[in-house]
Amino acid sequence: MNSFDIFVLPFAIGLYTLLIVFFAKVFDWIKHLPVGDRRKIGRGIRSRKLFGVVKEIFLESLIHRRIFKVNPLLGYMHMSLAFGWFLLIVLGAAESKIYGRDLLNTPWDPIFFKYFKHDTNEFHSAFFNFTMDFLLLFVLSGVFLAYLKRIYARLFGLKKTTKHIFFDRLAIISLWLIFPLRLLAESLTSGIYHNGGFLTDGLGSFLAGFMPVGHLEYTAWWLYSLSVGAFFVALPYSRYMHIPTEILLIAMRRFGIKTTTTFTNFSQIEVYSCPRCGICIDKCQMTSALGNEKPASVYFLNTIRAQKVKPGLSFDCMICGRCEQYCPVGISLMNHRLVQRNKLISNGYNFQFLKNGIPEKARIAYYAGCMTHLTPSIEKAMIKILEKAGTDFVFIDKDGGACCGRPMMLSGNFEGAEKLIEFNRNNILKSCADILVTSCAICYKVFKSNYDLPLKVLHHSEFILELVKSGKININKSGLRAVYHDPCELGRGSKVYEEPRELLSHALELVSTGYDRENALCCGGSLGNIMLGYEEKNKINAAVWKEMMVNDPEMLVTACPLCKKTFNKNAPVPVRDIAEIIADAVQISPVKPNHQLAPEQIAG
Amino acid sequence: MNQDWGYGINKDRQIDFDRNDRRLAEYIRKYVPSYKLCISCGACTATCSTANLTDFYNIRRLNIFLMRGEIDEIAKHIDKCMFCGKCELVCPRGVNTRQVILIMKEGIKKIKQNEQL
Amino acid sequence: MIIEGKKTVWSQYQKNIAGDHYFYIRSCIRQNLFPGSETAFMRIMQQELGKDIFEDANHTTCTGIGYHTDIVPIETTMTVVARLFALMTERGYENMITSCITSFGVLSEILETWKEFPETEARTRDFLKKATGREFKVPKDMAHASDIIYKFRKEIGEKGIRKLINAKTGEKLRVVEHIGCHYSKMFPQKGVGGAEFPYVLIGMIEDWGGEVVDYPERRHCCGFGFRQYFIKANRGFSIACSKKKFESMKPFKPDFIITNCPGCNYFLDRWQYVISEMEGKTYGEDQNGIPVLTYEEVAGLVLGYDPWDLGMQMHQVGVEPLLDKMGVEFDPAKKFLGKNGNSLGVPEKPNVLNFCC
Amino acid sequence: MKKHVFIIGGGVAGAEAASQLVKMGFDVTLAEKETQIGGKLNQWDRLFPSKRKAAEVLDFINKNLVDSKARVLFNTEISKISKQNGGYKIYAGIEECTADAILISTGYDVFNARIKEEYGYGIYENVITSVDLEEMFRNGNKIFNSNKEEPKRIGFVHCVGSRDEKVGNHYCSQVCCVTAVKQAMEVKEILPRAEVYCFYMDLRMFGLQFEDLYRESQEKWGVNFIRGRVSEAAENIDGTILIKVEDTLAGRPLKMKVDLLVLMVGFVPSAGTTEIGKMLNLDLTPENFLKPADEHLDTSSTNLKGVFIAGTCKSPKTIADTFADARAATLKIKEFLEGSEK
Repeated sequence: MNSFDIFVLPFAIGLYTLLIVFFAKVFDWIKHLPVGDRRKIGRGIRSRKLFGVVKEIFLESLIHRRIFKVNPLLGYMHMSLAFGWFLLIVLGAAESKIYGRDLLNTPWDPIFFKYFKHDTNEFHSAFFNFTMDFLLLFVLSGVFLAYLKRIYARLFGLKKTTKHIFFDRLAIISLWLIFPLRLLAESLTSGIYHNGGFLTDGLGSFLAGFMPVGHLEYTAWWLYSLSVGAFFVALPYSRYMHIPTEILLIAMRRFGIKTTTTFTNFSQIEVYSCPRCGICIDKCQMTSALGNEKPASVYFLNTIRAQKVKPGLSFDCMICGRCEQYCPVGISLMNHRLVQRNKLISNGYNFQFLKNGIPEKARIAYYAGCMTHLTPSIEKAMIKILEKAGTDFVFIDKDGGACCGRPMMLSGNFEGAEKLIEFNRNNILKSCADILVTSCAICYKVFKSNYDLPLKVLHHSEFILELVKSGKININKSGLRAVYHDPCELGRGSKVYEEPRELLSHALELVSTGYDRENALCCGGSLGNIMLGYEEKNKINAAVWKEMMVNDPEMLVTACPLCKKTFNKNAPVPVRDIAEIIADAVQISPVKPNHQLAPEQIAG
Repeated sequence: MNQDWGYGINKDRQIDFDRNDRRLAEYIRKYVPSYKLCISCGACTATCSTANLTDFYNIRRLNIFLMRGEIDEIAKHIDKCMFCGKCELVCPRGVNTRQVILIMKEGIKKIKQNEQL
Repeated sequence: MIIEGKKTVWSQYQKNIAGDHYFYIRSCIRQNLFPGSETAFMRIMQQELGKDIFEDANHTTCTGIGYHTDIVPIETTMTVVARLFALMTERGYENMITSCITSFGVLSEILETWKEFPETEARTRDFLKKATGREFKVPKDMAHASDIIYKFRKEIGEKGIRKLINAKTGEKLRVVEHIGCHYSKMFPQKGVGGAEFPYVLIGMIEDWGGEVVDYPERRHCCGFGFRQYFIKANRGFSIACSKKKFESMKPFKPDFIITNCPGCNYFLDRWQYVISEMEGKTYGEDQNGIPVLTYEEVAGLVLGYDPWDLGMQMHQVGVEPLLDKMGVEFDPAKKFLGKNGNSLGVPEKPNVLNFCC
Repeated sequence: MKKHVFIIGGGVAGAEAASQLVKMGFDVTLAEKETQIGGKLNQWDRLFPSKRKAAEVLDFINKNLVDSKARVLFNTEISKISKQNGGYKIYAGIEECTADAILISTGYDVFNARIKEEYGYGIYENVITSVDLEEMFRNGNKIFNSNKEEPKRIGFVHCVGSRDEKVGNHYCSQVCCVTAVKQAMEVKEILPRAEVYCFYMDLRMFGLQFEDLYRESQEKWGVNFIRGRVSEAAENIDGTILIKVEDTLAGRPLKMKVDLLVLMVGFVPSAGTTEIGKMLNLDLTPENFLKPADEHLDTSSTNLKGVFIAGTCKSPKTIADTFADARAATLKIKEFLEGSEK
């Protein structure tokens, strides 16, 4: 079989360029990975984790399971393109192998197989012809949907699509052409030699009826080769780099590599794994409420990849985590934002004025947090509950204290945050408590994630629930219909979704909104966004209120003092903290106030 | 010339408005428009956790010093901010205080290194 | 500057100054710092103007320095001042003039206090009587010596042999005036021209042919301020005040500074030297400094007195360039010779500031 | 026979009261010492808070007065007033009239800024008053300093002659703060690149929209506010003004060079007010304004029966308050005159 013609060159050049560029990059990435990360790869490859890697690559890179969860049609589109093409390559390789003369055939053999091999009359060729045509149709359906998505994004559950850079456009145009051109080329060939399946042969015969297929065939194969070649050349510089990179990412993640407070090559791999699908644009409230798409994570990652990070975009993000929650690649988007902030700011701090006091000792340490001090009703409710339940507690920051460090961290000043953490940690440990309770979702997040405390850390909603469950307090249920707003730091930040709901269900009727749990909206009061002015925050909050009110609740309950304060500004119904609800609903307790309970009795 | 007099020439406490470097204030006025709205009510300082733990830190006054170009005064204290954001919540005029502080910190670093703002 | 506006203010602050028969109270520090000035004042009053002026050998301090440094209580000050009034009364005089601005301020303050609180006057009379057996009348007229020179400025100008002009170019000399704080800042009505735009020295300069320049820190204190200077640790504040004035007057290029206060004259003069030693910085042309003259010295120069007779060798900032400019003839060799022709000793040469001869 | 009301002073209060009283059916004579109606309002270019032209308001009162056909005596000063048959005899210029009631609306004068010597008004060329600045606005919005250059930095000193016991005025003149804010914005409108600084002790933005004006001045126009009373002004060699003030919010003294210093002069009772008060032996407030019979319940009558007061001869007032006060006085006069008929 003669399997060379000059038109294979664009394809071949493209493919080799791609392979050289990609592997050079991979080599560079791996080489400059932190030592610990490299060791993890070494260990991981030799472990059973590899099976997980393969499974996940199959599910995510080919099937696109996560996108299916966001929108089935969008998922199908991605699956048909990725999985369909993959199968075309696999089967095409198999087909060419069967007809091939050598053990190692050229890489273009399977691609231009039909051009070179006309007499496919064996038994298995019918199978291949049919299957390959079927797969081509499968892929083409995806391409058709991709066209459609550009015109009618809403069908795919998307309000906005990503605005692309030059290489993305080049790549997408060539990608859109590849499969129609393949169809055309194979059809024209089949029109001459009848070596195609139901699709290509059918179309070929049809075209042959009125076109000089013999003359057009050669040109079509040229165009096909050119389009594939162009796609491959553009790929490393376009979003499609995510296709090979994601495989690497999945493997590395499975081997236990994580993003840290510095920008490593693993972070770089995450950046390259972004497919710029644009799902994050819709999830971002900066887009939906303020009409400002620029800060969306997809564009932010673009600037990182292009090494053109600007302070504006870095700080114009609420760190609410909605984009990260829905990112099909699972990129640690919030971390990226903070790491870039860290690189941009001076990181100065001077906390010599913080002097450790000697707190009273108690079984339970209650830390209200800065924001709770601005909402004294929450503080009062908590004290009432703590006293009602007869607990032995100490109010660590009764007279105000140092900030928990989370806001500092959100500003990117990790070093300063570390100092605050160290200070507060010492204070907490000095109280010799077994349980640390806080009313602030922001403090809770940092206590859980960064304090590394050898004691149980509970958000007040979790703590009160335990009090209720253990019968230390009894609460009356009313018929009040309320919505529960998940604070970002408690919900997506700390994965506490059910405890507040369970606790509230003891006291009132919970009404759902379209934005519950993982999908909860940020109230707009975010400490993460440093660019937003007061009016913009208000605007975001007003938009959130609209969604909160869809089922006509009589009250909004939240579990974060900052959310409460933010919601209060535009409130059409009263806003209360979960602690206030319980404090009001608590029955006169049979427990004597002076009777002190062991923490295990209270908190299991 | 190097004789010890037992005293020197005292530095003037007066703010010399015309000589002071007010670039940073101009910069912040441009990029944080809400900064102009400060009415020096002091609510920020009253609620400030740092101000309540130190003798000198006063965010309201730092704002004033910024407007007057007293860069050294700001440099002395600005790193004490814990960034908790309470000041922003209590501000009656909606000044984005955290952004102001962030830019102040950056700006002072740049001025000290003779960089462009 | 709208001069008409200033004239309006000046016209609002004119006080009655006695024309003759004065009882003269000297300044404590001035007799040491610029002794030629008071001598010159007596000479002008008696020889040039033919006035009756008397000074009592028994007169004392007014306690101003002690009073302003919180060492002497007001009752003591009042009694000591009452004694001065008694000396005046005993000698048959009614018009008191002081050489010192602070004395003028202390006396004015006491007279005003007695007017507002007559019981303090009665008590002072009692104290004085018990302590010394003396009695007194309050002066009919109380003025500062510069008020007297101001009053007779035209006569002095007419008698004078030269004007305050650059002898070579004929241009008016540019003069900066500095009024002692205690002259009119306490009681604007007691100073010629008031507190904001005092006229007493301006009147002299204008009549003697010079040009007065107003500069932004004109009203600022020289920095003496008693407490500031007497406590060494506070001197940095004192010198900063003078420096502020020099910096402010610098662009106006003054030929000299005229003062009517012992402390101001001394500190504006000496601090120029200290600033030059500390910072290497001088004011005036060619590291010469800006000469600081008393109004008596200026009057003496106008009248053609010998600069060394006026005691101008006592200045730290050399006056020779100014004298040259004015065309005053003087013998440099005689600068540090006493009246008896013996050397007074020659001071050490400053490191930065020019030192003539 | 129609009752006759004699009004002294044809400013906003007097003119408005005249046309209202005619509408009520009284004979009215209005004596004005100048040649035109409107008094001090003639010195204004635009009014706070809406920045409407003062001329609009002047046109309104002029038209009403002309329409009412009230008798107006221009160039007329009052030399004597005596009681006569339960009414009054007024010697106005060359005329002698009798009246059943008198309304005094002799207004205010601005504080003579020269009294505040340390600011050097009348001595330093670049120190002007708010009235001078308003005149610049009226004369076509040209703002120059003494060198005929556009000022780059302009300072406004609040409370000149107000809240200052040293000059004998311990009271607040009410309208200067908002006027300063208004003028500061107008300056920025004309000279967008100029820096504007207001030196205030307290900002008394008492009117409903005044605070908005203050906010606008900061937000839109970038006007700066420094809390502290300017202690002294001096002239630099280039004729610019050096001011000293304590930045009380920084707790530090401050000095600043300005190209033009505007003194916000306060309200004092006008010479005419003082004169008429003396002539009729009317009670005065401690601030030397004419004192109403009751501070809350009867703010239009005086200690003299049949003599009424309206406008800024009573206290500093805004234009809106002056209108309201004039109308209130007319009702009181009506009540008095109709009561005396019965």
